[in-house]
Amino acid sequence: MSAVVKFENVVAVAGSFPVLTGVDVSVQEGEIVLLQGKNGAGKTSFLRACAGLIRINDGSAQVFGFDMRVDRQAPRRYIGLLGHENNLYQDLWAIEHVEFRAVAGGGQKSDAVEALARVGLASRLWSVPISALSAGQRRKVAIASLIANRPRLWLLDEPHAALDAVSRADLNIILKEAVASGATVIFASHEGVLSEELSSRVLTLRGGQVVEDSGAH
Amino acid sequence: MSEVATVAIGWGLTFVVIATYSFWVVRRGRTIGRELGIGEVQQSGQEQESDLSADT
Amino acid sequence: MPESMDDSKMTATPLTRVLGILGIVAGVLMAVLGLFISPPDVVQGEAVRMLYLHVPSIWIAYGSFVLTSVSSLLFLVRSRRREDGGRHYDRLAGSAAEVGVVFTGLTLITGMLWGKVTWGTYWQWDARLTTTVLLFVTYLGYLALRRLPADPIVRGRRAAVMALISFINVPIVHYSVDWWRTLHQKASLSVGRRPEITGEMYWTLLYSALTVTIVGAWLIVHRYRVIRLEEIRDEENLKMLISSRGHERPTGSAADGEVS
Amino acid sequence: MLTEVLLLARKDLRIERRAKVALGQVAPLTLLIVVVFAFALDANAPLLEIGAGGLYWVAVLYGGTLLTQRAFELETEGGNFDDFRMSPIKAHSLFLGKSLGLFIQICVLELVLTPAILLLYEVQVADWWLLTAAGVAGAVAFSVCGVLWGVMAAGLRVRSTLLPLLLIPVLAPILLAGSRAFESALGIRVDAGWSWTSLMFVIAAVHTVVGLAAFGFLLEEN
Repeated sequence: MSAVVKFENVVAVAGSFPVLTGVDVSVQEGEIVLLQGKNGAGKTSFLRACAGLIRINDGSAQVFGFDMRVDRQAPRRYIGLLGHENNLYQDLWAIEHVEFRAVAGGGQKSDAVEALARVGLASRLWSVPISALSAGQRRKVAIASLIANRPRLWLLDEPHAALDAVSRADLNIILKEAVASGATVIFASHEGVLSEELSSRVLTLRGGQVVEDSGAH
Repeated sequence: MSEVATVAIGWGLTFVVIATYSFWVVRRGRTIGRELGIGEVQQSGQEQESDLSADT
Repeated sequence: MPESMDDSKMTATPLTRVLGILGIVAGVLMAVLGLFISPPDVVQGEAVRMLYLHVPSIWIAYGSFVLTSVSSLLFLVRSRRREDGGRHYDRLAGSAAEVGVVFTGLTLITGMLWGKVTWGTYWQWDARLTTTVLLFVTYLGYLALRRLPADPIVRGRRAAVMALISFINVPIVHYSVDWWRTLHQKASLSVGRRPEITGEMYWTLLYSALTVTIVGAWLIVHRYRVIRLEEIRDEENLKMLISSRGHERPTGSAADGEVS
Repeated sequence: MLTEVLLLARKDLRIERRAKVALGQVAPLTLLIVVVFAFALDANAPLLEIGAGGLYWVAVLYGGTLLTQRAFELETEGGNFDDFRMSPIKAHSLFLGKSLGLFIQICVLELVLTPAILLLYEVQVADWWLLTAAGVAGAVAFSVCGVLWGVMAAGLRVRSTLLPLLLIPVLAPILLAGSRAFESALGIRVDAGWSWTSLMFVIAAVHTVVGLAAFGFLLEEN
């Protein structure tokens, strides 16, 4: 097993606000890591730092072995990020959006069909503008966009939000399948039981640091 | 407007603009310097200079 | 005077203090020379005295913008190689651009007044005036971009790219405006009326250029140091924030806002 | 790379076809401007005829700035280009794809505006080829500049006010060249219409080179 994410004393600043103030953590391949903590504890920033979307000001950070202070772009092609916001084009149809994301990610249009079917979005909703979908359905479209890209590292910010009970359980199955085929998952969540059932390890963040680690090596 | 008046206005405006800008720059430096506590050190001795000089 | 000496202590060093005093003395001398001693022009009369301000101002303005572009380029090169390198180039770019904008503004004011006397109108759609006004607006935009809060390196790089693009754009603007005016010139007012600058007038102009250069340099140095001070302040604040965030109590504190 | 460019442009145009912002909002707005100019100039026919070329390009400038803003708003709605930064699409393709999408929308805008000035300002076309070439040249130059500066402002909070400030000084030469070329094409002035048109192509070329060089950088830094 190799370390997918390896952070040592990572400090990151967004604007003029220190979002990470010294994160020490290492995540191995095949782990499902749950990030816990209050709003503003640094969960989203930690995910974005893993994705190479924010600059690391101090410390050392490696993702898939790439030094994130030298090249933040290199590991991105292995990573799928699901943000707070769904990043959807409101005026496109669900299928068009997922097709676009699939092709833009280097895949095929057919991946989109598969992915939408996998998240269980009713096929009559595929050709409806995303702006006409419910919050839960939009979340599914965003998750489908991710599935279509088959990432090796899944970074999910509140993936269960807006989903109903059945879909949540279904998402957990999707993630477990992904991990079974060699992926790694890091996700932030407020949902207690469901997340803990999914995760193999829990990190608690506070003030931009990891203060508790259930699976410290 | 006579030629002389126009010339006088031009020179006057230029000097006022430069003086105002210089004053603004110096005062801004002074304000921030005081916030940082550099000012207190400065007041004690004339020969003490801000450590910024090393920077240029 | 003692009051302003005291003021300048914050961003002054002995060298710049000498430079500043030199600037003031030279400025007074320049006014005496330009306004009283040098003779009026045969063609332009008293209006020629405006040129002693106008011409050096645009020199300094152009010089500052060149300085901005060069240091922006150096900053891009340096900060790429080393993540936190070359910040002084960024500061230099910012301070030079601001001083450049001030002197471009002065060029426009003096140019318009000069035009009023010589051409009988404040504004001619003359190639140089038009280019200058566009330059003025472009660098105002640059300064606006610099003012936006962001990570210093990110902001510096963004501003540097804009400075370089703007600089590439200057010849395009100049060329098209120039061409426009030469195609449509109707018995131009400016052609053939340029005064012969010789003798005392020549020396006065040269001396004015030197004076304005001193003043410009003094301003750039001080503005540079003020930017440095601003950065130190921001860094101090940041350090404080980092340490206070690191020690947040479990119950949460004031700094517990949603930022991500 | 070409497939990526087309993919992106097609995506933007598909969104436009659904949302109809360019055709349904911006085009009518610029038409309104053309009408309002007539109010401002007291419906003075000779004056409007002389000014037709210039007023046309002022309207394009305004509409084009709005379209540029729109083109980047739809990307930043959900997050600052995060998905593009995460995807393996090259910054070059993104620059060209966005430019192509914007170019086509500006062309549509011009197609709406041209008959409007012909009818409302009572001008005659002296040279259709020149009119077409100048329109295309202006649209190319505009879209390239717009995308280059649009991405610079995209990540910033005050983009809706900052973008026009940054963009319009850069667009000024295009406005100048376009207006002169149109005046020539409309037979208002007889001079170097083709040279002005080529100047716009040169401006487009310069900004394309700069855009290709700087876009990756700008995308990453905002």
